[in-house]
Amino acid sequence: MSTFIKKYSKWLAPIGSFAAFLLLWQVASLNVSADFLPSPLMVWDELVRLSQTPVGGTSLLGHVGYSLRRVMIAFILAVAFGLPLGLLMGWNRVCDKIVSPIFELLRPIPPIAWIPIAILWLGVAEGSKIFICFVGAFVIMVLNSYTGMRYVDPLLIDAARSFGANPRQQFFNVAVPACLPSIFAGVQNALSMAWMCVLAAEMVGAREGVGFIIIQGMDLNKSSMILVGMILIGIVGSLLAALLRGAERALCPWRSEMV
Amino acid sequence: MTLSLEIEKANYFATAAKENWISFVSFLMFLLAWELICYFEIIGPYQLVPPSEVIVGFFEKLRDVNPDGALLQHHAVASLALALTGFVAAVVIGVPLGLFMGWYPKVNLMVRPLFDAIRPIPPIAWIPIAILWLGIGMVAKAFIIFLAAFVPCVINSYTGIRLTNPVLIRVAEIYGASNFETFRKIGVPSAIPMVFTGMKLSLNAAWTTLVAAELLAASEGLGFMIQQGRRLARPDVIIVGMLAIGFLGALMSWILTQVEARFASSRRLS
Amino acid sequence: MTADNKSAYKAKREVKVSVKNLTKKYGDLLVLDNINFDIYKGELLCIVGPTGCGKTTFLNCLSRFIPITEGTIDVDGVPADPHIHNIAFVFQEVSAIPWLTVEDNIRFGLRIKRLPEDEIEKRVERMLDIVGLTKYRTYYPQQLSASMEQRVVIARNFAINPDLLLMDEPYGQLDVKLRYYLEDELMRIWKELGSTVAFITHNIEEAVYLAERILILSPKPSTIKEEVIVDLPHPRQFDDPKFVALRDYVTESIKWW
Amino acid sequence: MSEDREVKIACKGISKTFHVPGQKKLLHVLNSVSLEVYKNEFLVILGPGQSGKTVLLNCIAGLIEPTQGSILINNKPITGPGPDRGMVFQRYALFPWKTVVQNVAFGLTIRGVPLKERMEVAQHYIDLVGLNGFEKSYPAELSGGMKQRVGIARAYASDPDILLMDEPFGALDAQTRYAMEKELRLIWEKEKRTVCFVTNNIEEAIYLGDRVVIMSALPGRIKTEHNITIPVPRAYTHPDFLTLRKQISEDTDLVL
Repeated sequence: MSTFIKKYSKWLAPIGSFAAFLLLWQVASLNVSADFLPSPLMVWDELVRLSQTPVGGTSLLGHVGYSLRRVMIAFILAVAFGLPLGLLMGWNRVCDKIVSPIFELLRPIPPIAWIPIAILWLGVAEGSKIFICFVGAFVIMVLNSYTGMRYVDPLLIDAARSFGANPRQQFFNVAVPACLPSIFAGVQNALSMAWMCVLAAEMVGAREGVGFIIIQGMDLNKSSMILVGMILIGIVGSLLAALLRGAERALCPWRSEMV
Repeated sequence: MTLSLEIEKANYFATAAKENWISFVSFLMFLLAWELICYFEIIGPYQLVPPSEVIVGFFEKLRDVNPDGALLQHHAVASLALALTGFVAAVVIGVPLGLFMGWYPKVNLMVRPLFDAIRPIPPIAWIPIAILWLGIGMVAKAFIIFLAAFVPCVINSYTGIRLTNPVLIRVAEIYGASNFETFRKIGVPSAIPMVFTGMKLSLNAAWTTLVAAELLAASEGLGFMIQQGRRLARPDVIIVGMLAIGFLGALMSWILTQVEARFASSRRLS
Repeated sequence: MTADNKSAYKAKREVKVSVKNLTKKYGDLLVLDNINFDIYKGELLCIVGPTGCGKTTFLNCLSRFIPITEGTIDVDGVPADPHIHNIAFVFQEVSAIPWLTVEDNIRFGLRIKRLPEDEIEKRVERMLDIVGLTKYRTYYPQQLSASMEQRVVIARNFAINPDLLLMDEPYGQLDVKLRYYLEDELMRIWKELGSTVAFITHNIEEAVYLAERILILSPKPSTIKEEVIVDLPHPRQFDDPKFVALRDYVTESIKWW
Repeated sequence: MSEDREVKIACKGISKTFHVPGQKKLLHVLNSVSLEVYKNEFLVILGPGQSGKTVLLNCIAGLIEPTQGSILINNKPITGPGPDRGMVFQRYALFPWKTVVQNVAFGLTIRGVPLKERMEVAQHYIDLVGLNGFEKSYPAELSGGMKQRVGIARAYASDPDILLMDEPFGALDAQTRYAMEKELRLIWEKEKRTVCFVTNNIEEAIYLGDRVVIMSALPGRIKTEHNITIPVPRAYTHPDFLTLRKQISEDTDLVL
């Protein structure tokens, strides 16, 4: 028995805690009226029902697809623009001086505060939602890659210089690989921020997406629909995070033992 | 002797202080570009106003309740009050819980199920169920903000205490200190830097979630103001609101950093 | 190294710590194999072994940080226990508590031992004077040099008047000239307070310079390979022929490089 | 004996002052140091912890620019770091994301040497330092002694005229240090280069050096110099070794 536990202990804890959570939820739902807190079974039935009958003209999976499409477009753009800018700002003093005043002005504004102006500029359709996710992910991407570059061990740069590496080689062969860990941290944070922003954007005004589902649930006073939406959001969010962690372990094998 | 290498790097960025004029010029260029875009109406007046009008709008908003029915200060106070109550509650409950979870495995086992269920769901996703449970009043918003601020507090206090230098734990153990005494005298003090990091993150989360909640269901607050600005096509009100949100958020973080600096310097946390 | 000078050495000494068939296994990996030795009251014992001889595991067992697989460790005839006995440990890594001043660092152990305040203050003053840090009492560890920080740790450990003071290569990373200075200072404090010290190191010359008696550990699974009495007066000269002979003898017993 | 030998490195009146960021005061680290190093000589620079010996080495490497004075290599002033000088660091400075063989071949990669040739050269020096079998490992998996062997192989592999070694064995335990000192001397006998070796350990200086230059505490300047004539391989407890050690011990400053 003990070897069994040791072998699967990595999975036992999460499964155990999930089972305990379900139990907790079941007990809580018993002594509270159903339209406040439906039991896990009722939510499961709602999930099954929703996956068959479309909500607002789109199937459940369709809604998740809409949200993911918006997140992915914004996320890829944020990494494509934010990563190089952050690395450059961290590496080159002049670039840092040019960009940081504007960046410091916009950074403290939460991405969600951009929703009104985004809708004013790009209407309620896809454009404004992708823009808000982009703003959220972009700021985080720039910040993490900038900090990563500024905290590269100067000893590694000097080691490269001692072999006659020119600035371009120092940047690409040493500085960038050295801050890969913070770049990956930035990528993971940017994706989770984008995922949060798409929810906010969809809740403020949308006819598709997981954000729409939970708002629809609220408008119809169907708590089970809201909970289905929330669980979906939690699962998809965790899957995205797990996907990126897997990518990091694959691309940075040397870190796997250390991490 | 790494002294020399760190100094060289610090000098590289420090001596650049006299190059601040570049930042000043680039900021001016940014404002100028913004002014010109509006002047030549590349983006229409109902969608963007030039910085000059934003400044005028700001002073107006301090005196004029239109169009959203309250002065800027009133909205700001309402938002700050709400965000800070949620934040303080989260710190008072979240930090000790995170510390105990990190130190005592039994506490961790007990709290883990509930905590792991809440964590993957972004705080904003809780807004609908909170409104369903608690109506659209202050209580629902305070609950959502509490949830948003609670998670980072717990995670960072938990991580902070688990990163306690094991040598220092042994220093207490070798003198015969009990587990709780080691927790109090070594665990908690060494977790403090990470606790402050957690507080900064949760302050940020609280402020962001507040804006979201006010966008969806509110009758006052900066989030409500910028939403009204959108409904009434008043970009000046929106931009003033956004800058106010940004400024207050940055101000609160700065205050927290000063508290940490004074706190750390008095306790010399390296 | 003859048998008679060992018995003569042990005859007039009282046993403070006795270790009987100490064995330690991680799973089925044997690390410590049936170790037997005594430490005498007020003795400066040095324990030296080849790199990778399980020195850290040996120390963790001695200080009760980790459970032992077999065997007993008694202090004054009672099974060793940090809650009853005054065991002190100077770790290899500098272990001054960063958020406490020099004097509060020294008070740390005394407070845990729940000593009366006036006794604590008396000892703090004495230890500050012995290690020469009275001027730096309100400094924080980061404001001191590495050697001064290590002396704070030594003062903190001697302050509790330990039954047994374990020292794990405390001067390993310091300048050589600095190490001679701190070794002489350690000798001075040890003589003045009459504590029982077990000094563990990889540096053979350091062991021969400090020790009244040396235990040589074998490679893993380590046991006591040999016992050497160093009957030279302190302070010793590293170029004194008798010192050099002893150093060569111990080096031959350990040499793997 | 030193007149007819070719001078490889010439330091003329090297001084270095740092602006310590945050504090107004200046930190004088080197005080007009003049030094000549001959071709294929194993020179050791000995000094207490804070004596500017590492800064001097970094100046020779071209990583730090001296405030005053000039440094000539083969009678030509240096303008910055260059592949003619390979450096070994106390904190290893290995690239954690590269395997052992990739680390060793780094100098050649920078110079654009084709892959096949790079790997052959790297393999030669990996065998020389006794790391065969670890080509594919990452630095994080190696012990301190093995990491420093990679550092030495990496410096040798880019075929420099000069090897600059900054307290390479400072972080190792006493016995591994003896092993590495013996190893380094053997490697150097096989592949002679001009070596500048910085250390604060007197035994190490006498065991390795053809000549030992002693620096004072901050601001560092050259105090004295000793030619080591003990035949190689040297024994730490040999009477001549011990007398020389006593002499040098008196010359070095104690920095508390």
